[in-house]
Amino acid sequence: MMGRPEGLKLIDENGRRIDGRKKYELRPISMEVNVLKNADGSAYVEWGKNKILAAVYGPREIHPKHLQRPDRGILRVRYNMAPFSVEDRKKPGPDRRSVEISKVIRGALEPALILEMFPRTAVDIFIEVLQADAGTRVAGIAAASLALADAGIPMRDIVSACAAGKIDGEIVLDLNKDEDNYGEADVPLAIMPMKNDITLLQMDGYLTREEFMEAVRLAIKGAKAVYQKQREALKRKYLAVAEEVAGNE
Amino acid sequence: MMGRPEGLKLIDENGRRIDGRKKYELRPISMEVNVLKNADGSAYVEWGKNKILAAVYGPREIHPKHLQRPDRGILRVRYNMAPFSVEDRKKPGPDRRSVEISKVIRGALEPALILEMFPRTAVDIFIEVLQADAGTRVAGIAAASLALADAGIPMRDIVSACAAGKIDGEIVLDLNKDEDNYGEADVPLAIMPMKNDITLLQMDGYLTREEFMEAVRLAIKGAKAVYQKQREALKRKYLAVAEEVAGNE
Amino acid sequence: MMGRPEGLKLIDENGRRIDGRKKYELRPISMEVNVLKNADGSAYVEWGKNKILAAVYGPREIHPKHLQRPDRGILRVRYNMAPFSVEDRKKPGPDRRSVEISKVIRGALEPALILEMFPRTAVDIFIEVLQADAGTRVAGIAAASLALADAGIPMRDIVSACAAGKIDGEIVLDLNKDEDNYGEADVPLAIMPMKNDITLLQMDGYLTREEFMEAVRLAIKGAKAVYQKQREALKRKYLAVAEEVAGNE
Amino acid sequence: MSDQEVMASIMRDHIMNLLREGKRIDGRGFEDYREIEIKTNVIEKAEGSAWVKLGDTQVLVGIKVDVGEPFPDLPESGVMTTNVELVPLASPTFEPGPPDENAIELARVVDRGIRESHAIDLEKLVISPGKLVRVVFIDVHVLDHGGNLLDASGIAAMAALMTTKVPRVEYNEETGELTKLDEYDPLPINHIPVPVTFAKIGTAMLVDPSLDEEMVMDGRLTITTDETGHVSAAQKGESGSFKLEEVMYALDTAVEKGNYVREIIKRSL
Amino acid sequence: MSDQEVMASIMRDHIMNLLREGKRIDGRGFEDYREIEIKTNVIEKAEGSAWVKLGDTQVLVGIKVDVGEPFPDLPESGVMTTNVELVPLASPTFEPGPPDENAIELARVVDRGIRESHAIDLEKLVISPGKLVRVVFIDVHVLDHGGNLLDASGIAAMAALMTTKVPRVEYNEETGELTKLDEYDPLPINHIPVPVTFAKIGTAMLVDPSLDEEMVMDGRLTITTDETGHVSAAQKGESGSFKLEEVMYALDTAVEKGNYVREIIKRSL
Amino acid sequence: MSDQEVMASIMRDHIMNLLREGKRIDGRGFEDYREIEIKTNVIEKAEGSAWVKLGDTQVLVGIKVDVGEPFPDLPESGVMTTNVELVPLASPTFEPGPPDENAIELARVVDRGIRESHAIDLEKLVISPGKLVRVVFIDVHVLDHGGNLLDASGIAAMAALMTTKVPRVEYNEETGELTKLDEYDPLPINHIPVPVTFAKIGTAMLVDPSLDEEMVMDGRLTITTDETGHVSAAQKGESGSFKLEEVMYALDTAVEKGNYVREIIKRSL
Repeated sequence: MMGRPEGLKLIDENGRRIDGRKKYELRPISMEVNVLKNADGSAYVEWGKNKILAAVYGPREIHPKHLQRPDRGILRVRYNMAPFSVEDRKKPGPDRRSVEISKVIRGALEPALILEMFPRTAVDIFIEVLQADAGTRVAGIAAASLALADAGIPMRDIVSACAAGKIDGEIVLDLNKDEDNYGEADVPLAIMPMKNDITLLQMDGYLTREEFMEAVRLAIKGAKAVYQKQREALKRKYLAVAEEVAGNE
Repeated sequence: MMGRPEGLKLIDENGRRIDGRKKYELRPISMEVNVLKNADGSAYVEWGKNKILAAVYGPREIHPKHLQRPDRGILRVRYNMAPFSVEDRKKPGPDRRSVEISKVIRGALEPALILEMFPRTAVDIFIEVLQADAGTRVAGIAAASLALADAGIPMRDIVSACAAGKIDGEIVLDLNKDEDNYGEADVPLAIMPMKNDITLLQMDGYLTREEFMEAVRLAIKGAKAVYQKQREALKRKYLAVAEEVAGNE
Repeated sequence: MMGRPEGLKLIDENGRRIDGRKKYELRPISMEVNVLKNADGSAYVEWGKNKILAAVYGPREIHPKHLQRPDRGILRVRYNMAPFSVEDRKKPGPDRRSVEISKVIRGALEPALILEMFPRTAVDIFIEVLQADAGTRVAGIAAASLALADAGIPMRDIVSACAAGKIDGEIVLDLNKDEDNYGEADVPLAIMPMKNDITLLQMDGYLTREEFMEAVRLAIKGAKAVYQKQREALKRKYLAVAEEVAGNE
Repeated sequence: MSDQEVMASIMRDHIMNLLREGKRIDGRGFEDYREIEIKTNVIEKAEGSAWVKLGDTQVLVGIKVDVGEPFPDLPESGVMTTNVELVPLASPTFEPGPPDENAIELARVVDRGIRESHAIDLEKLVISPGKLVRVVFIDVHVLDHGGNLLDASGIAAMAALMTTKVPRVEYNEETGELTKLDEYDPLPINHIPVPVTFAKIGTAMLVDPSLDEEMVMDGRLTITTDETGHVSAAQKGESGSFKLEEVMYALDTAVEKGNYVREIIKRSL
Repeated sequence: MSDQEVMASIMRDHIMNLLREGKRIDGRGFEDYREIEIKTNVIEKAEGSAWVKLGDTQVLVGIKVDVGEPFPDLPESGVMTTNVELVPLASPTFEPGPPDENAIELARVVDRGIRESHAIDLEKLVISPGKLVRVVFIDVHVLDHGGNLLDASGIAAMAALMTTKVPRVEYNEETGELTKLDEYDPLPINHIPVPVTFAKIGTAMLVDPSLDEEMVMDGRLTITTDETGHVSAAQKGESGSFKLEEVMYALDTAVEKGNYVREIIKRSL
Repeated sequence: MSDQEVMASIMRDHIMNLLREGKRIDGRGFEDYREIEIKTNVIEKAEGSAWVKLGDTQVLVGIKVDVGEPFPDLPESGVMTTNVELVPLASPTFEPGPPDENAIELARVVDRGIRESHAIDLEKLVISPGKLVRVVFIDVHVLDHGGNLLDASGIAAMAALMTTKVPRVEYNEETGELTKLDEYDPLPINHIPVPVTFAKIGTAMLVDPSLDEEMVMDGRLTITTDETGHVSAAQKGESGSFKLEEVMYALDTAVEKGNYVREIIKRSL
C-alpha cells in the first residue's frame, strides 16, 4: 500500500468508484482462445487495463528425467511480466513476487487437472502479463484455464478467479490499480465452480473476520461471473471450428 | 587487518588479554552432539562468542551421477554464515571467503575419513555459523568432526582444530574478533591428534620463521585440548543413549 | 562511435592514417602455431596491438549427452576478453558483445569444418583476447583457424578474415582502435579463400550502397593477404616438425 | 513408483486411517499445537533474535537494524524486509543456492502478516524524512525442518522483533554525519500477528501439521491474525482445495489458536 | 537421427524440390513478405508500443522513456537500449532464463540498425548536458515464433518508436529537482531503418523466411537500410556462406523491400 | 574405475617408484624449480604486466590501476584486489563460468602473500584521504596449466607489480574533478613475497610440482616468504596431512627457494 494522495476518494458520494463502477461490478472483460500458433493451447484476456496472454505446451517430455513422476504428470507454471507492462519499467526476469505468484497459480490450477492421465510428462503454462493494472494473478488464472481447455488437457472443471477487496471502508469487487494501491485489502481467489472448491485464496491487507468472509463470498460471486465469460469464449471457439469444418465440407 | 583504534592494547601490563584470558588460554567452549532431527549426525558448538551448528547427511546417493567415484565416496563441505552472524548484516549466499573456507575444511576432514568404505556415495557436511567472533573455521571443523562421529561415518581419528596468532608482538592461543582485527597474524590449524597429522594449516599475517613455528606448535597444543572436549561431548552422548536404553528396559 | 576529439584527423594531407599506414595497408601481423601444451591445437596472433591466443580442444565427448548430434559433431566457440586487455578494466565473464561475437565466429568457422566426420563429439574453440585494439573478431577468427589446423581437425579450407571501414569519408582497410572509435563504419568479414565463400559479414555504421560494396570487396582482399600469412605460419610449423623429426633420426 | 513415493503412499493410508478414528499420528488433537519453546536474545551480535522449537522444527530468526534510504513513495516510513534461508543443513530436501519458490513464499507470507498489521511502527523509524530511515532485516534461518515452518518462522520473527533493541543515533542534517550512540530503544511494536497453519488431509483440518502430515496433505491454509482479531494475511498453499465452510472454520480457529500462541510468545520475552 | 532430425531432413528435401521449381512452401515468390499487420499504441502504460504480425510470427514492442545519466564520453546524447525476451510462451524451443545468444544477437542487430542510422535523434533527448538525459528502452517481447523474428522485431521497434510520446519535464539545475509534466512531445525520429532478412537454401535467396524455411536454411543474411538508401547494419547469421554476388543481390533487394515495408509502417501510424 | 582413474593410478605407481629411488619423473631434484621465464610489459594497455612460463605452465598477469573509494575502516589506504581466471583454453579440466573454488583459493593465497607482507605500499596510494584512492587490480589469466599455478601466479603478479607505472593525477578537492596526467610513477613496492609450493607424495616433499605430480599428490603446502625471511602466507591445500617436521622443512626450504626465485624476478625487470 503506497502513500495516498491527499483528498483522493475511492468511492464518491453516489457510491461510484473512480472508474465509475458500482461496488460489486466487474471491470470490462474480453476473452479469446487459440491466439497463438506454436502453443498447444492459448488465450488472450483483457480485463480492465490488464492484457494477458497465456499459453500451454504439453503434455510433453521432461528434462532432466529425474523430475519425471512415474504415476502422474507434473504441472509447471511461469507467470512473467513484460518490462513495459507497468508504470516504471520492470527489469526482465523473475522477481520474488513473480516466483510466489507462479507457485500459487500452480496450486490453483493443479486440483482441476487429471494429472494421472499423462504420467512422466509435464504440462507447461506460461502467463505473460503485457499490461498490468491490479488483479493480474486472477486474470492470469482465467487465461491459463482457457489455454488448458484449448490445449485439450483433461480437466475436472474450468478454474475461474476473481478478487475482492476493501477500499474506503467498504468491501468491493475486483480492485483496479489505484484501488489496490490506496485501498485497505485485496483478497484474490480462484474456484472450481462446479463443486465450489476454492483453489486459491490469499489476503494482503487488514480486515476484520466479518470483512474477510464478506470479501471471500464476494470474490466467489465474481469468479462465477468470470466463469460464464470463460464458457462463452470457449463456445465461440468451438462454433468457429465447427463453421470452419462445415465450410470445408 | 583493520585500522586500529588509538590506544588499544591487546595485552595489558599483567599479561591479560582484553577478554581477561592468559596468553595460552582457550576461550570457554561447550559442545553438544545430536542436536538436529533430520541430519544423520549433528553438533552444536559454542566457542567464545562463536555459535556454530554442523550437520552431516550421508553416505547418500549423488546427483548428477557423473560426480560419483566408483572406488570411493566423496566428501562435500559447505561453510555458511547466517546473515545476522556478524556485526554488519551479511548478504545471504556464499562469498569468496566462504568458498575458500569450505574447500580447506574439506581438505582438513578428508584425511580422517575412510572414503573407500562407501563408493559411489557422498557425505555432505553443512556448517552454519550462527554467530561469528574469529576462529569460526576451527570451531566449524571441531563441530563437523563431532557431527561425523554422531552420524557413524567411519573415521581414522577425530579431527580437532585451533588457531594461534600474534597480538602486540606476542604469540597467543585462540584469537577473538578484536585480536584478529587488530593483531598481526592468525594461524588456524587442524590435526588428527592420534598420529599428529596436520590436516589444515593457514597463515594470514606477517611472522618471522620462529614466530610461525611457535604459533604452529601452540595451535597444536590448543587443538589437543579441544580434542579432549570433543571426546567428552561424545561420551556424554553415549552415556545418554545408554541411559535411555537402560530406562527402556 | 564515441564523441570525437576536436581537430582529430584520421587521414592526413598525404593520405596517411594516424599510425602512418596507407589506405589499403594492413597493420603488422605475426602468427605462431602450437604455442600451448594442453590444447590439441593452438595459435598466437599479434595483429597491430591486438594480442590473441586461440586454443582448440577436440573432437571430444559432450556432456550433457542430450547435446550430442548422432550424425555430426558440434562446434562451440567462446570469445573472451582478459580484464586487462582494454583501456578500462573489463569485468571478467561474458558480456552481451562477447556472446554475439562468439556466435558469429562460430558461424564463420563452421562452414569450413567437415563435422560429419566426428559424430557425437564437440570441437571447442577458445579465443582469449589478451590485448584489444579493434578488429579482435577477425584476428580471433584467423587465430582460431590456425589452431584448428594445428589440431588436425579436417577442414575444407582455412578461414581467413579482415575488416574494412570508413574513416574521414574514405573506405580503408583494417581499422585500428582510434579509427574504429571515431570513424563512420566498420565491416568485418571472413572468407574461405579457395572458393570465395563469405562466412562472416557484419556492418556497424552508416554507408551508401556503393561504399558498402567497396568495403566488402576491400575486406575480401585484406582477408586474402591474411590467408597468405596463415599459410606461412603453418608452413613454419611443419618445417619445424620436419626438422625435429629429421634431427631425431 | 520410487521408494520414497511408496513410503509416502503407505504413510498416507496410515495417517488417513487414524484420522478416520479422530486421531493424529503423534497423538495430538486436531487443533493442538506441538510443544513450543522460545529462547530470545540468543545472538548477541544481532539487534534481536529468537530460537524457536516447534516439535522437531527449529527456526532461528535474527534481526539486524541498519540505516538506509526510504522508498521514494513512502518518505516517512522505515523499511522492513524478510528473508528466509532454507539451508541444506535443515533437511535432506533443501539444496544450496538462492531462495527457491518455497523459501520465497514462506518469506512473503511471514512478511505480509507482519507488514499488513503494522506490527512494527515503521513511521517511528524515520531519522530524516525522505532521506534516512531505519531498515529492519528479518532473517529467518531454518535449522531443522519438522513441518509447519510457516508458523515457526512467524512466531520466531515476532519474538525476535519484540526483543529488538535499536541503537539511538544522532544525525546532522547539514553534514550528513550519522553517529551511533550506545543507548538503545526497544523496536516500536504495535501488534502481535500470529500465523496459524492448517493441513487438509481428506476432509480433516489439522492445526500445526508435522512433517509427516505435510508430506501427505492435500492442501494448506494459513491465516494470520493479531490480538485485535483482525486478519493481516491469508494464504492457501500447495495443491488441493477448500470449501467455504472450511475457510470459515479455519478463520475462527486461527483467531483462537493465535491467542494461545501469542501468550506463549509474551511469556518468552 | 532423432525424430526431429528425420523430420527436418524430410522437410529440407521437400522445400528444396519446390525451390528447384521456383516455388516456396507457402506459395510466395522468393522476394515476397508474408502479410504484415501492425497495431500501434496497444500498451497504454508504455510511452510507445506496436504489436506486429508477420505471417505466424507475433512480436510486441514496448517503449519506456526514463531519465538517467548520459555515458561519460557522450555527455550531449540521450541513451537508447534494446532488449529482446524470447519467452517460452512463444516457442517450444525457447527456455526461461536470461537472454541466450539468439536473443542477444537479435537485440544487437535491431539496435545497430536503429542506432547507426541515427533513427532516434538522441541529441534532442538531453535534459542537462553531462548530467541528465532521456533513456529510451526498446523492449522486444516475442509472442509467437513463426520465423524471421529479426524483421518483425525491427518493424515493431520502429512502429513503436514512431508513436512514442515523451512527457515534458522541468529540471531545476540548482536543486536537481525533476518534474514530469502532463504534456507530451513525439520522440524525435530522423530515419526509418528497416531490416530485410534473407535465408539461403541451396542456391536460393528467400526474403522473409518462415519458420519451416529457417529450420532448413544454410545461412542467413540481414541488411538494414533506411529511406535514404544507406545501410546501417548488416549481419550474416548462423552457418553457411554467401558469394559476393549474393551479397550484392541482397543489398539491392533489401533497399527495394525496405521501401515496401517502410510504407506499411507509415500507414500503420 | 574410469580410464582417467586407471591412468592416474598407473601414473601414481610410476612416480612413487621413481621417488623411492630419489628421482622425479622429469629428472629434477626434489628441491628444483622447473625453468622460469619471465617477460614483463607485454600488455601495453595495462599499467603493468608479466607473462611467466614455469615449465609447461603459462600465466599472464595484467595490472590495472584505477581510482575509487577506500574502505570505510581504512580511509588512508589504497585498495588492492586479486582475481584469477582459469579460462577453459588453459586446460581440458577448466570450465567456463565464474571462478570456482580452485580459482578463488588460488587468488586468495596469492593475494594474502602480497597483502600481508605489505608488498605494495598502499598508504602511498591515497589521493584524498577517506575519499579517493588508487585501486590496484591484479588479474591473473592462466594460459596453460602445467602444474603449480600458485607459484607461477605469485611470480607473475610480483613481476607485473614491479613494472607497473601509475599515472599521476591532479585532484581538485572542491570540484571533485580528477585529471590524469601523462607522467608516470612506479608503483611503490616494499617487499617481494614469493610463494613456494610443495607437493607431498608418499613421504616425499617436492618443490614446484608438475601437473603429473599434482594429479597423484596426497597434499599440498604453500609458504610465502619475502626477502626479509618473514612468512606472509601459508596454505595447506587439498587432502592429505603434514607432520610438524615436514612443515619445518617446508618453511626453511621456502625461504631458500624464495630467494632463488626472487633473483630471477629481479633479473627480469
